[in-house]
Amino acid sequence: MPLDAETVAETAAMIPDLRVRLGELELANPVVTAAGCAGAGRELARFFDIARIGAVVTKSVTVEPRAGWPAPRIAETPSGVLSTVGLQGPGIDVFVQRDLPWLLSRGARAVVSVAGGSVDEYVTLAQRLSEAPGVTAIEVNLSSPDLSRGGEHFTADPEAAAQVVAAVRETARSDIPVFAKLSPDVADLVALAGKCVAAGADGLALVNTVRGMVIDVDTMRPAVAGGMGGLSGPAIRPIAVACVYQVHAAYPEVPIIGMGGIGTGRDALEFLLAGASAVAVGTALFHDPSACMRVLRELERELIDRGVERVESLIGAAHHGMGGLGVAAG
Amino acid sequence: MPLDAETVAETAAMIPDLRVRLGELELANPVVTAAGCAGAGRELARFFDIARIGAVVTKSVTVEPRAGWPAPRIAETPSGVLSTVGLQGPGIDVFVQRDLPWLLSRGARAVVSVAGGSVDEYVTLAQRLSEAPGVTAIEVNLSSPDLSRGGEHFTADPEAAAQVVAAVRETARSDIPVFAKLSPDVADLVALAGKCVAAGADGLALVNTVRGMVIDVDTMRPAVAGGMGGLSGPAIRPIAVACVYQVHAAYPEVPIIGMGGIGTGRDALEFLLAGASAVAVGTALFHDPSACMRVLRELERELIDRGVERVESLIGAAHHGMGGLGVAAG
Amino acid sequence: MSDVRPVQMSSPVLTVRQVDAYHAITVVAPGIAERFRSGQFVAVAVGGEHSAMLTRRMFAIHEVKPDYGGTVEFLFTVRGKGTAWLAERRSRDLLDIIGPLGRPFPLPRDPVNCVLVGGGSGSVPLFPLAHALRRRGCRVDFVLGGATASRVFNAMTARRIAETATFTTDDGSLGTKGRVTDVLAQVIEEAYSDVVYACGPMPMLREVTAIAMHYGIPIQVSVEETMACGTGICMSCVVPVVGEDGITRMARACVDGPVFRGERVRFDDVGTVPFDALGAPGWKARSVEDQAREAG
Amino acid sequence: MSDVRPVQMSSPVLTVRQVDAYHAITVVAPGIAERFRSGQFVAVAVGGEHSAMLTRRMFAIHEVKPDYGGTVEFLFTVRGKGTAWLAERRSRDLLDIIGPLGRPFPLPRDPVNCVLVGGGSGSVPLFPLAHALRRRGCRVDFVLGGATASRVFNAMTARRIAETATFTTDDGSLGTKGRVTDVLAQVIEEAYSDVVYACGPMPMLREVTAIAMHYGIPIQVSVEETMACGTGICMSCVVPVVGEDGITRMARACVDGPVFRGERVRFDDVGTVPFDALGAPGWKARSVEDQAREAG
Ligand SMILES: Cc1cc2nc3c(=O)[nH]c(=O)nc-3n(C[C@H](O)[C@H](O)[C@H](O)COP(=O)(O)OP(=O)(O)OC[C@H]3O[C@@H](n4cnc5c(N)ncnc54)[C@H](O)[C@@H]3O)c2cc1C
Ligand SMILES: Cc1cc2nc3c(=O)[nH]c(=O)nc-3n(C[C@H](O)[C@H](O)[C@H](O)COP(=O)(O)OP(=O)(O)OC[C@H]3O[C@@H](n4cnc5c(N)ncnc54)[C@H](O)[C@@H]3O)c2cc1C
Ligand SMILES: Cc1cc2nc3c(=O)[nH]c(=O)nc-3n(C[C@H](O)[C@H](O)[C@H](O)COP(=O)(O)O)c2cc1C
Ligand SMILES: Cc1cc2nc3c(=O)[nH]c(=O)nc-3n(C[C@H](O)[C@H](O)[C@H](O)COP(=O)(O)O)c2cc1C
Ligand code: FES
Ligand code: FES
Repeated sequence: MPLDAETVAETAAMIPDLRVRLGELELANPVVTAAGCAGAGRELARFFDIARIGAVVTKSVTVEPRAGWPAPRIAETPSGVLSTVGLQGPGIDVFVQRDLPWLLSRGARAVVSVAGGSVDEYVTLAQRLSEAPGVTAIEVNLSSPDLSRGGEHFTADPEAAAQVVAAVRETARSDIPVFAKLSPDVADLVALAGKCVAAGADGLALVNTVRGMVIDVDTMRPAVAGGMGGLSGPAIRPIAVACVYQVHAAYPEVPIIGMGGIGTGRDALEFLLAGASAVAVGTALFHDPSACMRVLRELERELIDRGVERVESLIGAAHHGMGGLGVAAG
Repeated sequence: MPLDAETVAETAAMIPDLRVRLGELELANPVVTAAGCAGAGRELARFFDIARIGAVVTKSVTVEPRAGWPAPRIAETPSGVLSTVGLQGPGIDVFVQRDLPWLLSRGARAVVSVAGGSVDEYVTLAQRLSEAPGVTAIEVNLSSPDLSRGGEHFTADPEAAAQVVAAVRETARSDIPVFAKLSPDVADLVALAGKCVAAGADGLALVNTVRGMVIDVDTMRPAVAGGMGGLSGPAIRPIAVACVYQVHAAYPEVPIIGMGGIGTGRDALEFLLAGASAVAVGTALFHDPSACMRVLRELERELIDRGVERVESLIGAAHHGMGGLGVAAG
Repeated sequence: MSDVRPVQMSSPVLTVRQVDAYHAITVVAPGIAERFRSGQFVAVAVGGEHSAMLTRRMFAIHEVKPDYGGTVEFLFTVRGKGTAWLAERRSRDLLDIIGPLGRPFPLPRDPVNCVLVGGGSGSVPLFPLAHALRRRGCRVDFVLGGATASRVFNAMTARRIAETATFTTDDGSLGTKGRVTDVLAQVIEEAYSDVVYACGPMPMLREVTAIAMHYGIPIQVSVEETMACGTGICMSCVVPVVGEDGITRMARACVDGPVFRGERVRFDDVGTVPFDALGAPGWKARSVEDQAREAG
Repeated sequence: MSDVRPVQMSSPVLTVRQVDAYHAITVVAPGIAERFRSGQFVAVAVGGEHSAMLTRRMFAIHEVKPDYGGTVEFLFTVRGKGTAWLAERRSRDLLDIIGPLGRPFPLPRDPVNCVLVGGGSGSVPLFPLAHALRRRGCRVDFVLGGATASRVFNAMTARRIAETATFTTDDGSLGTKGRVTDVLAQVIEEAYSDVVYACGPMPMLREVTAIAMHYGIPIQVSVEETMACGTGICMSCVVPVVGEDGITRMARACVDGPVFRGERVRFDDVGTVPFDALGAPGWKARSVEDQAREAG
């Protein structure tokens, strides 16, 4: 017995369309990993099928291997963690030879995060990734110390950040989108975002960790080896949502990967409503290694409960006079 | 039977000296309330004796009465709250006639927080408070919209902030210390702090709330009427500790009232180690109206456990090569 | 602000039971029980000792009893994370609780006829009120509403205590199909009511107030505005209320209320700051006008 | 990284008991029990569903049993907020738990003589190891230490399983007054030990390694570095370890360990990044030197 049109329509309406477009980039769904919180996917693949999420965003890759900071590197804070890993990693050679092919062999989409100490290093990284097959996008981690300016982050100087973005965009293969990842610890995030877009960024990743410190009251010394660290997790979610909201308000056409404390489908929805087109799960993975899949399932459930057929219809909806844009009855 | 000298000494060592000096200002102990989280003390007096804490820092007083933002004004966030009260209050006349005398009648020390929309308003407030008897100190809330510059906070422009501080310092009676209260959402907190000190601030209060936003995923609208709000509570503690640490490192001689997520004696200790000479309890009071007294008791316990005789010996100790400065054996 | 000092305590859960669609928790809390007056509420900490939830959850006190030195019962439905956590509590668990909070229902001096109007969980504080009124010899009539029969709180008890008990449900599964305000006028007329007490959602309170004012009888409403502290310090629970001096102020529902005289609440302006409220943009203008009038 | 997939589950607590100075919790966790090999650990979420504590707490698995499809026992002392919360769990509570995690102790193919050295709670993983070794026909000798007698974990069981069991305490309340390293050499000599397994604090592991190397016998150590995730993604638990290629890397204790060959761990440099570690400032220089040597 063929189903009547109404039943077909109802059934289809039950399975929301999760595809999202970030400029030229189309993802099967909006949930990705946050850089540095998922390695290159190998550890998480023991807990869920990494091909089923939108993409794996890798730990920031550097030109040379990096040893990072000594332990202790992490301290727990209320609903957050403070960390100073210091970009430990094997360098671009090993990444391209070992990690990238492995990711692709698993059917995952690979967004590769890159970090350099100079414009030249970023250019080298963009070059190497353009030669390697299968890179879905490049995320430029700009919260990396600029060695030419005494180790200040690139984001501290919008001109320096824009220079990096421009160089990466020029070097990278034209079919590889470039996202600029920014930290909220800047004088004027909207202005910085604007500079990065003007310099050629195809999209933005917001936000990196927030500067913080924990002092161990027993040793009376800072709790992580780096002294200052980066705060992440649900504690910073309101800060991150504010950043996404403000930048989306200023540049509604620029795709944003939103992150900062996402741990549930409702959290993901909050970022989509604020204006993010994709959402990254970071610190939550430390607590629950399957968090990406759970967030995806929960998000789908939230959409079904609201009768939303296309996740894209919700992007930025908190900005609209009416909250219900694109939402079917219910 | 008279106690022998050793027993007397031991007993004395068991009760740490909690007095702290912030420049000319001496407080019986370092625990005070955070502005705007304790009204003018009346509500908390139902839960503990407000004369027993270092001081009551009042809700920011304005020249005219203010109605504030409409409801909803508060949203819960992980280990924090986001709020937009909008400085609701009765204005300086009622404060001086009703609230200040009441505070003094209870034997409390009154640190009066002031907020204005222009330099003139701050001057008026400083004048009125200098005429009123019994003001222990003035805290200048600089995270208030500057009406002459389109409502940007005074802290957004270090010159504007310094101008306010200078005007208040000039106007206020010379025996009333003036503290400048700063928000962490600034381009360069250390520079701003320096400007305020140069302009005559006798000390600093760090930090005010952090800009954030919560979107209600059911209504799809910002959860507080103001849209953006101020994030406070334990969630921001690492951010606040970092601010206190950095400013104390730059200006070790400037007294700091530290705050941001303090809810236990250990939290208070963390701020003292970072360089605060006094600590304010804010959001924790919403959860536990006796939090100030509990923090004070717990802090005393922490000092006893560490064999610390004078709380002042710990101020800034996390900066010293040796964490144990001034700490007796044990 | 009530002059009765509230207390904060760690109270053991005595019993957990289900009443209609509601979870009912009784805690041992002598200090709260002995101070309680009807209309007051408790503020409960949720999520346990290591909770990421900082704001307290408010619940009207349903009943206090002298057992175990004093017990307090409150009722709730699961609305969010806090009430979901509360619904999992078992007897002997400890709850961190503050109470009694808020301005209670004022009681009439004389044995008058009172109609008590409740919507959903808003009916809860009307039960201790009904008992208090009965003790004073008042006549009590109940008008209780809810979405469905199971949401109409404690219909059996209402029938037992009151002279009459009228029920309304949205779906007609109990009593009249419709809302409490559809039947209130008739009850007032038949019972010769002298005063109205109401608790429930703002739109209901607004209509109940209009009806009471139509009959020219006093109306006391208990409002539920979003609250975070319950003790008056966070300034989050504001409602525009007209004072005795005719000036509208943003009153705190937790300490200035939750019970207000109905005609004083500017229901049309709830969720806003009225232009002429004390300290709002239009207030200055108004007070200048007043001065001008006085001077003139 | 072990090739056995760990599982994450919500496990009911079966029993809670006290073993010497330790709290012992047994959970029903079939998936973890069946995969377990000695030396592995579990990562436990703490504070409940609404917890402000995000990082997991790691505990060595003490014992697995086939009951109820598979149970897992771990032991702990209260050190901070997380373990304080765990100590309050009761039977039937649910624990969110991941395991088995980490590289297990490698077992010898032949029935050799093994000495197992444990300090404090570090003794825990040595018990399942002892059983596994005994099943392979190995001789097992225990050397267990602690601050006081009650901190020496499971002395009775150690005596029962092992050929010999030697105890040390800081205060002399059990066995020899002193540290495990004071008696280890003698045990090795008397037992003709072929291999050493050790678990405990870093300074102890360092000395045990030195002794084993002195006797030229293999040494496997299990380290406890501060961990946050236990699954290898947060990069917090690093220890400088020399690889087979002679290069020092910042190895993750949770997936590359916690069991390492003792002589590979650069104990003197724990808590630092050695100058010549892969990617450290001095590494480049060294590799250039190597290239020069190779070229020359
Ligand atoms: C004076 C007063 C008495 C109340 N009495 C009862 C009662 O007897 N029975 C009952 O079922 N409910 C009552 N409520 C409503 C009850 O407080 C909320 O349902 C509860 O706080 C929801 O918490 P949650 O964590 O489940 O929801 P969430 O939505 O997760 O709560 C988030 C925040 O919003 C606040 N909040 C959410 N809804 C409300 C609301 N309707 N009113 C006030 N604050 C809210 C919470 O306190 C919390 O701070 C009363 C509210 C007030 C103000
Ligand atoms: C592989 C491994 C196995 C362990 N096995 C046992 C065991 O069998 N029995 C036992 O009693 N303890 C064991 N520990 C130590 C145990 O994990 C800590 O005592 C516990 O995490 C402390 O948590 P807390 O919340 O009480 O302390 P807190 O100090 O509040 O913890 C704060 C943070 O530091 C981490 N942390 C603190 N101390 C340690 C430590 N010594 N090692 C690792 N992380 C730490 C916590 O995981 C948490 O993230 C083991 C640790 C590791 C790494
Ligand atoms: C341990 C750790 C390591 C991180 N490493 C990187 C990194 O290599 N590159 C990067 O761009 N961001 C890095 N981040 C930032 C995250 O990608 C993310 O922006 C931030 O943690 C906020 O998201 P969350 O709250 O979900 O973790 C790291 C974060 C953490 C906690
Ligand atoms: C509801 C609320 C109202 C506040 N009002 C003021 C105020 O009037 N003036 C001011 O200087 N700070 C105000 N603050 C900021 C606090 O004084 C404090 O700086 C901040 O909340 C951080 O401390 P906490 O985490 O302990 O709350 C307010 C904070 C909150 C949450
Ligand atoms: S709830 Fe905090 S003032 Fe009313
Ligand atoms: S604990 Fe996270 S990598 Fe080892």
